[in-house]
Amino acid sequence: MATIPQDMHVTPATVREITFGQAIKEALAEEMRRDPRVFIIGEDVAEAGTAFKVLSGLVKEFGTERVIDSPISEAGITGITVGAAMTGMRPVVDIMFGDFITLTMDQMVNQAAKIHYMSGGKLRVPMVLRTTLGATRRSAAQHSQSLHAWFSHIPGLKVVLPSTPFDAKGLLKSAIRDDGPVVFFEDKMMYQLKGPVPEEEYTLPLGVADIKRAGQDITLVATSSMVQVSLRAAEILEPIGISAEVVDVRTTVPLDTRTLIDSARKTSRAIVIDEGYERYGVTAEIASVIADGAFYYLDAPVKRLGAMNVPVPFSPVLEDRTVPTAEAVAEVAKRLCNKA
Amino acid sequence: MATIPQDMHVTPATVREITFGQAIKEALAEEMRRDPRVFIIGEDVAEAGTAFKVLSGLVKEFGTERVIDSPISEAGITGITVGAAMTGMRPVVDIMFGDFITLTMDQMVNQAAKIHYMSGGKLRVPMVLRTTLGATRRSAAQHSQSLHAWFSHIPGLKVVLPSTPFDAKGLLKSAIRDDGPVVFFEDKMMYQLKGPVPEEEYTLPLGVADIKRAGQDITLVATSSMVQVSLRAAEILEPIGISAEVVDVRTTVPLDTRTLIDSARKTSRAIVIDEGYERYGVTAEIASVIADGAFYYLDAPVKRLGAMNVPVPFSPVLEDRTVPTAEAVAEVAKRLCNKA
Amino acid sequence: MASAKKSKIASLPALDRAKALHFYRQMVKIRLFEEQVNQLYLSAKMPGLAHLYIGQEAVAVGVCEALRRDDYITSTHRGHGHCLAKGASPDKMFAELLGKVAGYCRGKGGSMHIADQDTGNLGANAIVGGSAGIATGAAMSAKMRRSGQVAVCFFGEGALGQGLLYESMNMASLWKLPVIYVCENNQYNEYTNYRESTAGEVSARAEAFGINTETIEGQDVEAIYRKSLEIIDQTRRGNGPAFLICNTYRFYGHHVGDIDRSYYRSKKEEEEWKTQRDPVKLLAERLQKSEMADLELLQAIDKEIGAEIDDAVSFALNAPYPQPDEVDQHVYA
Amino acid sequence: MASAKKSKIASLPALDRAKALHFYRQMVKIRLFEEQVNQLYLSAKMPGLAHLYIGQEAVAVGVCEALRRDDYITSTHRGHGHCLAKGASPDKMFAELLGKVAGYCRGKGGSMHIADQDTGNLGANAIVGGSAGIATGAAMSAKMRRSGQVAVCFFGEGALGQGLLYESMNMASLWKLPVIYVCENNQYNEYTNYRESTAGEVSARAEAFGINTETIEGQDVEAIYRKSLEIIDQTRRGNGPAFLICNTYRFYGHHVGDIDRSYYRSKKEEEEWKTQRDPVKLLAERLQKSEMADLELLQAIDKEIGAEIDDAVSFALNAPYPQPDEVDQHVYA
Ligand SMILES: Cc1ncc(C[n+]2csc(CCOP(=O)(O)OP(=O)(O)O)c2C)c(N)n1
Ligand SMILES: Cc1ncc(C[n+]2csc(CCOP(=O)(O)OP(=O)(O)O)c2C)c(N)n1
Ligand SMILES: [Mg+2]
Ligand SMILES: [Mg+2]
Repeated sequence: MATIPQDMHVTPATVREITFGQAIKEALAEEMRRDPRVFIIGEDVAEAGTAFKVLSGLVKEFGTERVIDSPISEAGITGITVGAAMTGMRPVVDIMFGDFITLTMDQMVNQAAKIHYMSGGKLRVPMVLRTTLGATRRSAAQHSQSLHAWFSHIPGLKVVLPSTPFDAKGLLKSAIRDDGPVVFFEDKMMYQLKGPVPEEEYTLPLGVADIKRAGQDITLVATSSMVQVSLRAAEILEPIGISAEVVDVRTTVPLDTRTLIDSARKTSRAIVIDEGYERYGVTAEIASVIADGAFYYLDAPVKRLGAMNVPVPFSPVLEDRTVPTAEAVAEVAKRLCNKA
Repeated sequence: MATIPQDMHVTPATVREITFGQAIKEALAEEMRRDPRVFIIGEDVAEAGTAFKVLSGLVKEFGTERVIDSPISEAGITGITVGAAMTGMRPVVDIMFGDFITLTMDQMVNQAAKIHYMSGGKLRVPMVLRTTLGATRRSAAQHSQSLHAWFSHIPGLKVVLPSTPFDAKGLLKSAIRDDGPVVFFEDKMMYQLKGPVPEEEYTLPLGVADIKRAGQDITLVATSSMVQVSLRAAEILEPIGISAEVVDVRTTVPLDTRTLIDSARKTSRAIVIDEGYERYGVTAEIASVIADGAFYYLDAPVKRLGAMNVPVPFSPVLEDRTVPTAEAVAEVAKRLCNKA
Repeated sequence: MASAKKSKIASLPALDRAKALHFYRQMVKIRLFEEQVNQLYLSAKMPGLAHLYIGQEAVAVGVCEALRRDDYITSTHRGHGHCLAKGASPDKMFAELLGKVAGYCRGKGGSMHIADQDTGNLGANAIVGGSAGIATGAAMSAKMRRSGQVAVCFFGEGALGQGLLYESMNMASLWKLPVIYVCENNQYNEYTNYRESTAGEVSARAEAFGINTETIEGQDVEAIYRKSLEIIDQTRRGNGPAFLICNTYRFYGHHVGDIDRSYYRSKKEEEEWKTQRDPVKLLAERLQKSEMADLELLQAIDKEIGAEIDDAVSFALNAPYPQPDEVDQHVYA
Repeated sequence: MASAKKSKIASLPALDRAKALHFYRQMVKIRLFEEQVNQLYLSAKMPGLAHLYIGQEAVAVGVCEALRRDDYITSTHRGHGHCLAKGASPDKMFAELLGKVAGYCRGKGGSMHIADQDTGNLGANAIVGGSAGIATGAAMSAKMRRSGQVAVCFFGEGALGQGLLYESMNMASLWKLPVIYVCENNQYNEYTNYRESTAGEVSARAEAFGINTETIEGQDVEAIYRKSLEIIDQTRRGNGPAFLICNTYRFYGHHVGDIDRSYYRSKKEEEEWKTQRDPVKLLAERLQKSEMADLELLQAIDKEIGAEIDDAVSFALNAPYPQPDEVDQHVYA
C-alpha cells in the first residue's frame, strides 16, 4: 500500500464520491480493522455516532469495547488516552467541539506533548485527538472557535487540518499510525462536502502541503475551511485576469515551508487565510515565514485574513461578518495586484 | 494621581531602587488599600507569600479574608475569580507557574474572555490572573514555559508582560483597575532585578509600547525577559557601530502597532525577541505586523528569535541552548546590517 | 431577618392560594415558551438549535420562588426555564433567540447565553459544568460583601463528569460559601443514560465534601419549593453550601433537532413520564383537588399566558437585527 | 495465577525473613539516596531543586513490593522513592538528577520526570494530580490487552484538589479498571496543612464513586504490604479500582530549599514523627524484636547500601553531559 504523493492523480476507475464525514469514518474503520490497538473514546461516539453522526455504525462493527461512550470528562478521557497510548494502545479521543479543548490542555500540552522528550525518547504517546473547528453554525461563542493555533505552538504535537474528503482520509490514517500525539481538526461545516476518494487504501504524509490550484499572479495559502473559500476566490479573480495559486498547508505542524515560500517567490504576492482568530493566530506564523523566505521576491506585503478578533456572536447578521469570505479574499487580492 | 506617559522621566528625588518582586507587591498593596473590592487568591499566597516569596507580608496587613490560601485547584480558583469579578469584586488570582494555566483555559477563555461580549456588554469581569514565565531555572518541561501566546490569541483578554520594576508596578495597577480580564505574566528570573521606582503613586496605560533605548540602525522588539537580553545585545552592537533601538511592547494585547512600525520604518531593520516557543508564538504576530506595516521601508527581512521549539530540557547544557541570548540577538543583528 | 425567615418556614401552611396560582402561571409560562421555541425551529425562523426545558418546569420554579430577586443563579444550555423562573420577560428572551438587538444580550448570546443581571441571572453556559466556579465565586463575593445574597448553580447530572464541580464544592465547603448546587437529574447526558456515565451514588459526590445534600422528587413544585426555602435559609445564615438533587425528565429531545430517540430511550418511558409525571398537570390537579382553582380558572390562565407568549413571539419576529457594526463592540469593557 | 495469589495471602505468615530484610534494604536505599540528594543540593552540585521522600519510605516499598515487575506505576514531584521501590538503580537516577546523559532520561527529565519503562514506571509528574488520567489509561490498556497488569497511581493529598482525579476515578469505577489510587497523606500541600485545603473526609472522596477504599498507618511497611497484596489481588481479578490512603509525613522541607518551616509546622511535630514514627527505625526494631536480624546485621546492610549509593553518586558526578545537539532530539517519535 503506497503513500500517494501529493501530485499523483488517482485513476478515475477506482474513485467514488463520498462526503468528508464518510471519509473520516472510513479511515477509522480501516485502521481499526488493520490494528487491534486502535480504539475510539468520546462522548456519545457509540450508538449516537457523535453529535455530528460522523461515526454512525462503527460501534456495530467494532463493539462497545473499541467504540467507547464516555462521561462528559474531556480532561479525564484525554488523560486516559495518554496513558493507554503509553502502554501499547493507539487510542483516538473524540472532543466534540474544538472549544472544549480548553479542558484538555494540561493533558495534551504538559503530558502528551512532552512525555517522549522528557523520557529521553523512551516513552511514546501514539494517540490522535480528533476535534472540530469552524463558525457560522449559529452556535455562539462557546461552540464556534477554531483554536488550532494553540496546539500548533506546542513542540511535540503535530496538527492536521484537512480540507477535502481525500485529504481527510489519507491524513487521518497517517495520524493514527504516527508514533506521537497528533491533533486532527475537522471543519463542522464540511462534513457533508463530497469529493473523490479512491477505493484503494492510501495514506498521505504529514508535513506536505498541497497545491490545490496552480496560478501565476498571487498565492493564497489556506487551511481547512478556508481552502474552499480560497478556491472560490480564485474563481472570482480568474475573469478579471488574476491567476491565483491556492496552497493548502494541510498540516500546520510539520509546516511545509518550502512549498509555501516557493509559491510566493513564483507569484510575488501572498495572502494567508485561516478561520482561527486572526491576532496571534496561524496566519501570523505562515505570513512571517513567507515574508522572510520570499523577502527579495515579494512585490507587496503578505496579507492575512483570519476570523475577526471578537468572540463569535450568535446573531447571523453579526456572525457572518466574522469569517473570511471568498469576496473578501478576492478584494484583498485585487488590491495587492493593483486591480482594485 | 496622573498616568505617567511613557516618555516622562521621573524626577530622581522621588525615586528609590526596588526589586521587580517588591514592585509587584507594592502595586497589590496600594490597590488593596485603595479599593476594598480587591483581593488575592492562590496557592500558598498568604503566610508563605507564594512559592517565590513575592507576596510576603501582604497577609499581615490585609488578613486571610483578602489574601486567601486555596487548595491546589487552578481551574476552580480561576472560576471562583470570574464569579467574584462578575458580582462586584476585583479579584487577583495567582497561578504559581505559567505552565499551570493549561488548567485554567476553559474558565479564562470560554468564560472570562467572552462574558462581557456574550451578555451584550451587560456583565463585566474585572479580574487579573497573575502568573509566571521563563526558563533556565533548571525546572524542566512542566515548570519553565512561557505560554502568553495562547491568551494573546483570545479576543476579550488583555495580556501584560512587564520588563522592569517600574513597568511592573505601573502596569499591574492599571490591570487591576481595568474593567475586564487581564493576564499578567511575571518573569521568574526577574524577581530580584532592581530598578528605579518613584515613591509617588502612578499607573502606566495598557497598550503603550516603550522605547527602552533609542537607536538608528536596527529595531529590537522584545517582551518581558527578552527586553534585558535585547538591551545587552544593543551594548554588544554599539562598539561595532550598530545603533540598536530597543522597543518593549509591554502588552501584547492591546498591541501598540504604531510605535513598532514607526521604529522599523525609521531603522529599516527589525528583530522580534520573545521567550515563548518561536513557532506560532508572539514573535510571529509582531513580525508580520511589522513586515506589513513597514514593507516599503525594510532593507532586510524581519527576523524572529523565540525559545527553541522543544519541551524545555532539564540538563543545564541543553536548557541554556533553548533561550535567546544577547549574543545570539547580536549575531542576527550583525547579519541584517551586513556587518557579520 | 434570617430569624424572621426561620419563623416563616416553621409556620408555613399549605401553600397559600396566591402563591400556588403564581407557581402555576410560571410553570405554564415556561411550558408555552418552550413549545413556541420548538415551533420557531420547525418553521425555520430561529437560527441554530435550542434545548427545551419541558418536563423540568417544577425545578426552576420551585427553587427560584424560594430566592430573593437579588440572589444569583447560573444556568446551562437548557436554560430558558431558569431564566423565566428568575423573572426574565419572554419578549426579550425570544428576541435573543432570534438574534435581535432587543434581546437580553443584543443578539450576541443566543439561546445558550442569556444573562440578565437585573434578575440576578449570571448567565446560561454552553460549557457543561462551566458555571460551577462562577456560582461559587458569586457566593464568595456575596459573603465578602456581606450582602446576604446566595447563589444557585443549576446543572444537569452530566456535569457530574466535570472536575471543576468537585474543585468548586471543596472550596465552598471549606469556606462555608452561600451556594446551593442544584443537580437536575433528567436521566440523560445527551444520548446516554446517566447510569452509564455515573459511578456510585450521586448524593455521595457532594456528601464527600461535607456538603448538606438532599434528594427529592423533581416533578413536585411544592416539595421543591419547601425544601428550597429550608436549605436556602440555612445557607443564607452562613451554614455553608447545600446540594439538591431533583430527579426529573426532559419530555422532548436533547435539542429541538433530536427527533428519533428510540435508540437511547423508549417511547414507553417517555409516555409514562408525560402522562403520569408531568409537573404542570400534577400542580393543576392539586390546585383543583384543594379547590384553590377550578378548571375554568386554570384554562383562563393558560389562555392569558398563551396570549402573552404569542405577543412576545411577534415582538421578537418584528424586532430589528443589530447593526452589523455592533460586531466588534463589547469585546473589551 | 490469581487464585495462587489468593492462597498466598490467606496463608501469609509473619513476614518471612528474606522478605523482611529485603524491605529493610529498599527503605534504607531510599533514605540514603535522598540524604545524598540533599548533600548534592547543599554542595551546589545538583541543578535546580528536589523534593525528598524521607519519612514516607514505607509507602513506596510496601506497595511496590506487592506489585509485579510489569505492573505500572505513575509518580509525582516527590518521586525518587517510588522509582527506587519499583526497581530503578541509583546510579542512573543520580545521573538524571545531575543532568547527565547516563540518566534514565538522558538528562532531559531531571528529578521530577524520571521514567523507566523496564520497571513499569510511567514517570514522575510535576503537575499535581497530572498522572491520575495516565495511570487510569494504563489500567484500561492492561484490561484491553488482557495482560493481567495493574496500575498504581501514587499522589499526595494535595492532588485531591485537582478535578482530573475525580473524572478519572469515575471512569475507573464504571469500567472496573485495574487501577489502585494510592494517596500519600503527608499532612501538607507545600506550606499548607491539608485540613485547610480539604473539606470532609478523604476516604469519602473515593467511596463516592463506589471505589473500595482503605485507610492505613503509613509508617508500617508490613501493614502496607499486606493491605496492598490484598487490594491489588482484588483489582487484578477484575473487581475494579481501589483507593488506599496512607497517613504519613515528610521529615524535611517541601523541597531541599525549604529550610525554615516554623511558620507552617512546629519543630515539636517534626520531632515526634522523626523520633517515634520513623518507618525505617520501626522496621529495624521489629526485625530485632522478632529476631530476624540483630543490630550488627542491620548496620552491615546500612553500610553496604551506603557504599552502593556512594558509588552511584560518584558514577553520576563523573558521567558526561549530553551533547548539546541532543537538545532537539526526541521531540517527535
Ligand atoms: C464541556 C462540555 N462537553 C460536552 C458538551 C456537549 N454537550 C452539551 S449538552 C451535553 C449533555 C449534558 O447533559 P446534562 O448535563 O445532564 O444536561 P441536560 O442536557 O440533560 O439538561 C453535552 C455532552 C458541552 N457543551 N460542554
Ligand atoms: C497543578 C499544579 N499546581 C501547583 C503545583 C505546585 N506544587 C508543587 S508540589 C505542590 C504541593 C503538593 O502537595 P501534595 O500533593 O500533598 O504532595 P507532597 O508535596 O506533600 O508530596 C504544589 C502546590 C504543581 N506542581 N502543579
Ligand atoms: Mg441530563
Ligand atoms: Mg502532601
